[in-house]
Amino acid sequence: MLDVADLRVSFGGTEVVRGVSLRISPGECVAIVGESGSGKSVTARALLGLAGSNARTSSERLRVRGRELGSAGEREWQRVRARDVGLILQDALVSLDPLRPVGREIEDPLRLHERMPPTARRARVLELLHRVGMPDPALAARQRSGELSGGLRQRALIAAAIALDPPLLIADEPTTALDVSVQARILALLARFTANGTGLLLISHDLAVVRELADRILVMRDGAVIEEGTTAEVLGAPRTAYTRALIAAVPSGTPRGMPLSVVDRPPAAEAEAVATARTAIETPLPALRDQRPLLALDHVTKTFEVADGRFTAVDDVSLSVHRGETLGLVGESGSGKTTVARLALALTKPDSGDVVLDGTEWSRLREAERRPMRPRIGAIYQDALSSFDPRWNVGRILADAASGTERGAPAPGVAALLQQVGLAASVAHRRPLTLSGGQRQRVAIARALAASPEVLICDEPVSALDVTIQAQILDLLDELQRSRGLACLFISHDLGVVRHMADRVAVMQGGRIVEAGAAEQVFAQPAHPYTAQLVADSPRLVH
Amino acid sequence: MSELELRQTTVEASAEHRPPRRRDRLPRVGTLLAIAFVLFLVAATCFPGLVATQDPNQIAAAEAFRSPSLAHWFGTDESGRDVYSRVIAGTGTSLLIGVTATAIGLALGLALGVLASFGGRALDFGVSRVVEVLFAFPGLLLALLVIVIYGPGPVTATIAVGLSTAPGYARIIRGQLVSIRSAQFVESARVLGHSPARILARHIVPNALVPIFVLATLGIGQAIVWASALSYLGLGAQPPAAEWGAMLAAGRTYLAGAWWMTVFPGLMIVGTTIATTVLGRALARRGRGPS
Amino acid sequence: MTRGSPADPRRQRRGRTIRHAGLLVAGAVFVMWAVATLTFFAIRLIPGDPAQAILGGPGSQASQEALDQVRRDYGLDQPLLVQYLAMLGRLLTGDLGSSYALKVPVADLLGAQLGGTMLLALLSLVLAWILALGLSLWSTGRGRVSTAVGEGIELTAAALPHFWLAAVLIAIFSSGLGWLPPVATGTPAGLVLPVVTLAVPLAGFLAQVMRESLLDAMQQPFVVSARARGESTTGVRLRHTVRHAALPGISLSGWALGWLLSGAVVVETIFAMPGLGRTLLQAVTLRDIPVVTGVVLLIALVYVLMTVLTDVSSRIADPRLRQEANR
Amino acid sequence: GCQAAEPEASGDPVSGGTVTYASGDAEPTCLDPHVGGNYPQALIAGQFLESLVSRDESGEIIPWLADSWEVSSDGLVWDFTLRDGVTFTDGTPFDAEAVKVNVEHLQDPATQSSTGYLALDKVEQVEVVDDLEARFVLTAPDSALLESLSQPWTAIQSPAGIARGMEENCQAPVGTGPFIVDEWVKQDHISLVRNDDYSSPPADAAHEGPAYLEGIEWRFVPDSASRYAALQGGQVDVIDNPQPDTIAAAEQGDAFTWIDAPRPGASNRIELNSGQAPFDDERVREAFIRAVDVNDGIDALFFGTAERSYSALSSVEALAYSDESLFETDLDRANELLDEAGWTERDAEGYRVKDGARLTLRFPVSTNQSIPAEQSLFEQVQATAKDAGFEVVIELLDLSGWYGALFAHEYEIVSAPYTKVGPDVLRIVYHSDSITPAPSGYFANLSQLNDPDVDALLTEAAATSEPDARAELYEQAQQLILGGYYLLPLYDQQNSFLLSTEVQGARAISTVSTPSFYDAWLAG
Ligand SMILES: Nc1ncnc2c1ncn2[C@@H]1O[C@H](COP(=O)(O)OP(=O)(O)OP(=O)(O)O)[C@@H](O)[C@H]1O
Ligand SMILES: Nc1ncnc2c1ncn2[C@@H]1O[C@H](COP(=O)(O)OP(=O)(O)OP(=O)(O)O)[C@@H](O)[C@H]1O
Ligand SMILES: [Mg+2]
Ligand SMILES: [Mg+2]
Repeated sequence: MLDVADLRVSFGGTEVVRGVSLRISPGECVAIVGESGSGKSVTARALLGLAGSNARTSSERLRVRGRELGSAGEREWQRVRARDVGLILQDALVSLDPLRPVGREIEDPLRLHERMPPTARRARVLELLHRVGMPDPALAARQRSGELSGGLRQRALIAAAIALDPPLLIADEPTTALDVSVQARILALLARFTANGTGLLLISHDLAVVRELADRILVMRDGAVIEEGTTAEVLGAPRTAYTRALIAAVPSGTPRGMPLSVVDRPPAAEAEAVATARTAIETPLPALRDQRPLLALDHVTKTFEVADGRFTAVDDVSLSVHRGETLGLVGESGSGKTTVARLALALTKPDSGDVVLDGTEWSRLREAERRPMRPRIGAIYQDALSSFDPRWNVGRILADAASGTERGAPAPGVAALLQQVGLAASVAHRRPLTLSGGQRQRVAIARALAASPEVLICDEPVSALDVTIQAQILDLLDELQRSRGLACLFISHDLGVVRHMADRVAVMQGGRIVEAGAAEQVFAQPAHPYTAQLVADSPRLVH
Repeated sequence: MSELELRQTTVEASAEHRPPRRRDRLPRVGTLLAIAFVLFLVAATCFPGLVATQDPNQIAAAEAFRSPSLAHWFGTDESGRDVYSRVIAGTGTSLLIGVTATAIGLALGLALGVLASFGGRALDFGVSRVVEVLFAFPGLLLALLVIVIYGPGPVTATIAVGLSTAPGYARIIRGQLVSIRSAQFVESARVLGHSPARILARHIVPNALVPIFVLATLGIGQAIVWASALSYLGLGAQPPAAEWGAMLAAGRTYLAGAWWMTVFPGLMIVGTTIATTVLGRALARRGRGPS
Repeated sequence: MTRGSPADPRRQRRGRTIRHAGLLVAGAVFVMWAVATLTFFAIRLIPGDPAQAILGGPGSQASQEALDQVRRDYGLDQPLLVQYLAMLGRLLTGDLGSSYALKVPVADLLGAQLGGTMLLALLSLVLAWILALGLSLWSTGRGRVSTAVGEGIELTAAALPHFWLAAVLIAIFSSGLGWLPPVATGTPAGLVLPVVTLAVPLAGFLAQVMRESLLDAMQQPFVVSARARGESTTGVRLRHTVRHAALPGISLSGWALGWLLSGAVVVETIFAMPGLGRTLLQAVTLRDIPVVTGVVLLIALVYVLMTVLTDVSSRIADPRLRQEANR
Repeated sequence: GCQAAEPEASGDPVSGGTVTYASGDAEPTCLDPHVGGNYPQALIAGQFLESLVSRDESGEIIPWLADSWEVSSDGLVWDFTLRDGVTFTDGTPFDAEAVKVNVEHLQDPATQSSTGYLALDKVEQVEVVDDLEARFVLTAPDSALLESLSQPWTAIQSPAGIARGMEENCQAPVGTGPFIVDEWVKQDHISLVRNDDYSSPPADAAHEGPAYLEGIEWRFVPDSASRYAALQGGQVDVIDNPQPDTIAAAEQGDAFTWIDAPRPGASNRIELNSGQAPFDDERVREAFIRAVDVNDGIDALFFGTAERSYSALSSVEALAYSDESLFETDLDRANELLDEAGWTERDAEGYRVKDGARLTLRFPVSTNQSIPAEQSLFEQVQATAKDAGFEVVIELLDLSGWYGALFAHEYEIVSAPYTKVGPDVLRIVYHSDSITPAPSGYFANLSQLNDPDVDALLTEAAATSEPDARAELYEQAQQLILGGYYLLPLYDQQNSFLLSTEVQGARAISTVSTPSFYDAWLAG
């Protein structure tokens, strides 16, 4: 149905897709995986002639339903799009025009490709929305994308892509940026299409996601396919080190303490690591238990004023982090995780309850009294870039953070800090804007460490990174936490990440902590139905 | 929203939202031209004698209304004065009006903006309403009132124009300060335990100043245009001061017979506006873009 | 980015809308009061005797008795506070007082002028919109040359003083080609030049913003997404990006109207059109305080209404604004 | 004199049609010229109000609403015999009672009359002798009475109209004129319609009976370029206050007729404030006048449409006296005089200094009263005066600010027009009584000339009816005024009309040079 050979795309001299070949038959799901920037999205878009106005595309063969499109003009492409191939774009949240009702967006392909009276079109839109599992199709059709949640937007986008029942669907990262439970539902929806005979090209950087759906997997790196095979072959017996790294980087299932970014682990070491991890969990840090926690939230409640009353973002939350321990905090979007982090950092005042830092009720201090204590608690954010002053280079950022230590401890030099997080000294002269995401996050970690904190608050530190980079950052954090005996509050919506990083976990839902306990225990035998649902929805490499 | 805010959005849009492109790193041809023009203006301001060819106020009634020639590059005006020399002589005055008016607007806007953004909720509400009220007097209206009260003249015109731009600046500066104050990098400085004074000095002020400065470069040309409207209404610069707006206004009467009397001062105003705007945008790109 | 709200979204939205509307109305009332107060006291600063102005200005040789009589008649001998309260009281009943110079009620005088000025301003606004949209659609995203040309046109247009543009237009279209009348004769043809004069510089401003938002919109993923559905590039421009380009224009319209009313002072003088701008200029020269106050209040009212209107229409055009918490 | 369009050139007058008149003067705030009394009011009032007498081109007073008049030998009683059978356009008959009511209206402070009030300040009362016989009783002889009564500011209105009250009468005064005010749309236009029952043309009119034109649309077009463009485009038929360059251009072609009608009364001149330093010293005054060169400027700026004046009076005034020799430019003489007067030093910028004070002349200019060419001329005055070491500071002010500066005596030189029929204007402008401001602060003697001899001559002339003696007295007064270097005459008060050649028979009335469309008709 789709038959591509030697597809090449270049932008102004640099080739970003280099000789990709692939075939998809009806009902088959082919997945492309690979790290960020490997050319997955460009490949997908090139299949519809949408690589971009500045792109040069060539191919030996580019057949959709047997029709050669290698030299198709814009008009021909327009006929192919949506009718023969449906495309679900990577940026689901911004792929719908925020100013147009969703129904109109879905209607577009019907209007453009089919002669249909408007009433029939509208009926069909409702039917499509129903098919993708929209709770209230009539309402959704009238709403605009901004009024829909991420999951619903993704459904609307899928509805638009399948409006003409195209025999082939291309889904580019259809679940990135979605909560696990939503992700599970979207994947299930896609699975239904393949079951009905639609061919599916699924693109993701996350092998765990792909595993559930794909019949065959193509691994891309630097624009070229470096490995190809059935799902079982690729995941079970990866041939290239790169693929093995991708597999290793998936945190879920990799026990606490085992590095994610080391590729060819000797089996012995693996077993050993697992063993240590087990012991660590089974003996739940008795020594630490007796000590008083370094950071504790004690029945903390935080409400915000909204248009019609007050909204409780954090509801009677108690948690504690001990020295040398990592507490994981998971929960869906909006459950109050960031608010907890801000409370812990005393950036916002609780309505009731206390935040205690090393015995001091520090949420009650005045800011001036609190300031000398601030260096004891560091923070790392999801969006590292916006946490840097845009005018400063890395050296200045780090020096500034280090000189802020008012405790007199000799500030570690910039070079040493960079070295600690595995960055070259030359990075000091660059501005964060010019760094890659992984590098930025390393700088953020270096900055947090500059003041030699005892507690580290990490709010989604890896959510914006792709798996391989994520693996490196997680390893770095883990190592630093252990070597420095830091207490760490680790926030993430990704169960796998939390499971890998945390000694204990707390699960948040709607501002409350619904379950807490040792990580392995919570994930293995969830007590609360919400946790159970989360665990069930979370994709894994192995069952 | 005001014209300034509009400029603000364009500055930000051109600086921020677009990914840095390769050609943004090199000064464009336009930017170079703009720099050259501004340098010329500066030369004309500081050393008018070097650039001009004749005494701008030398009257020669018999030489009136000469069209452009080698002797008079831009022709002569109704009193036989050399238009080119007057345009050059007017550079200083016009730029002074533009710069001063902008500075006044900016200073007032800064005061109001700082009050609003650092003075707590009540003050913020109060100042915002004041700004709203000032906005309800459209530019020329405010200027007219000021002029009626304090009499016409270049100083009043400048103050009037400055005043009428102040609410726009105030709103932008407030927004700028508020957004910087709540920016994540300010928060992370707080988390590091830095004092408010240090945060203000190292983060908030420098980050607010650059865009405000850029904005100011954009306001200069517009201030000259407004001041020229006042000159047309007979409320601006006083004779024989060679000021572009006043020349434009004076020459307008003879447009049919002596186009050169308005076209050249007009070109200078347009040129200055374009050059400052282009420079402002280039500055904005540099301020945010890769180093 | 917004996400699913925790409370019932619709109820919350209605609450927000009501609260927002309340704030808008309260703000409008406050602004009107403040403008009235400010104008009242600012006008006291104007040198010159109001009684004099009533008696035909400083050139007249009015007698002392006449001056005293007028002061009594107009309550100018009362303490300032009493005069102020009296003015507020009269304003509440819609009474703007009587013109010093023309001896007719200000409300009647301005009522007759308002229509013409508003017509002029609104037509200019519409034309500026059309020009700006046309220019930015034509010149954006079609290569460097057209972008440079477009930006050049915008900047030049925005730097044109009204009085000069008017003179050039008259020289070309009236004196030169004889196509259009140089004075507003009350016919549609007479409106063309004034409207163009006002619209062109404004279009320069609007086009600058529209270009940016257009560029912004054209780089949004939803554009690719629309094309993936089979939409042509023209279709994308017409059905998607135009709206985005228009948004900042809408929210600028309140400011633009104020700007146009400023320009109307000049344009109405040049094209000899009856209107608020000319009335204001004349009243200022004659120190006709009630008329000045009336015009100021009227313009403030128009501005306030326009702000409300643009706020509402922005919210209609851009649902994202409706979701945002109140400023 | 004035250059009327040649009526015989294009055949016989035809009736019908409307003329559109575009005025560059300010829009009046009241159409009743009794109220206040300025030139814009006079311009339009001449279309619907008429005076007791008029003046012909030679300056002779001729009958209008009054058929004849007689003055008593002591000059204190004037008997006017009125024209019979005239009615106001509201049907009220025109009679002696009406004349009496009008004079009382003018003299009532509530009317807020200024110009008319001053013109009749010697009239004590009007007695109704019979229906057609009105007797003016004066407090002192007034040789200018007829000239005063010829002005539009003392025109006769319907007593019933006046009785309506000021507000209504301002909107549409009722007179006996050839046209009637139909509608006044503020800021836009005034519609005038023909008075079909018209029967009272002045003695020098070209025809009898109603006007040829059905009406006049009187528009206000303040911008001179727009006004001329509108005339070119045919949107209007007549414009006033044309720019000198457009007059010159119009003269070239034959599409327009130019009526050059300088205003009577004073010439356009720069007054030197002799009431305070430095111009309290005659040598400094003479030095200024000798230093300034305006001839080239007048040629260039007025494109040959204005002629240099050397008189305090307008060239239309038969009694105007001029002396060119007093005003010859002589920079050396100017420098000499200044040195003599003690202004010997010069500062870095070349201005003369005495006792640390610069020789600065403040020159308030009213932007509402001077056209651009005039302002340019003042700049040239400024530039040439600089050569002798005078610093002239031109201050552009709006009308209120300008009067404010005069009232506060913050001026050394100033230019102010004064329009009045007859040489009596000299008394208003140069008699020392006019230095004392009215309660409103206004005073007419801006040179602050305070010379008992001048006062005596002007007072006597005003009371002398015998023409030769009167002329002699005025000539002596003018010699004193000019010889004292109190003023720098520039040119006549410019007053021009450009008419499309389709408009035939229009003329300017030789009183205050306002246009008359009674004889006008549309050709082709
Ligand atoms: N329009 C474009 N112009 C220039 N370069 C582009 C363009 N689009 C993509 N690229 C480059 O092509 C390369 C491949 O990009 P692509 O978006 O296909 O990566 P990806 O594998 O989808 O990554 P991710 O997982 O982050 O989505 C990148 O280096 C990117 O910078
Ligand atoms: N300043 C605020 N004013 C009003 N509501 C707020 C504020 N800050 C947070 N909230 C609300 O509180 C709730 C919890 O927010 P929070 O950011 O803590 O969630 P989160 O779990 O971190 O979500 P995510 O995974 O999306 O980051 C959300 O509904 C949010 O809208
Ligand atoms: Mg991608
Ligand atoms: Mg969060």
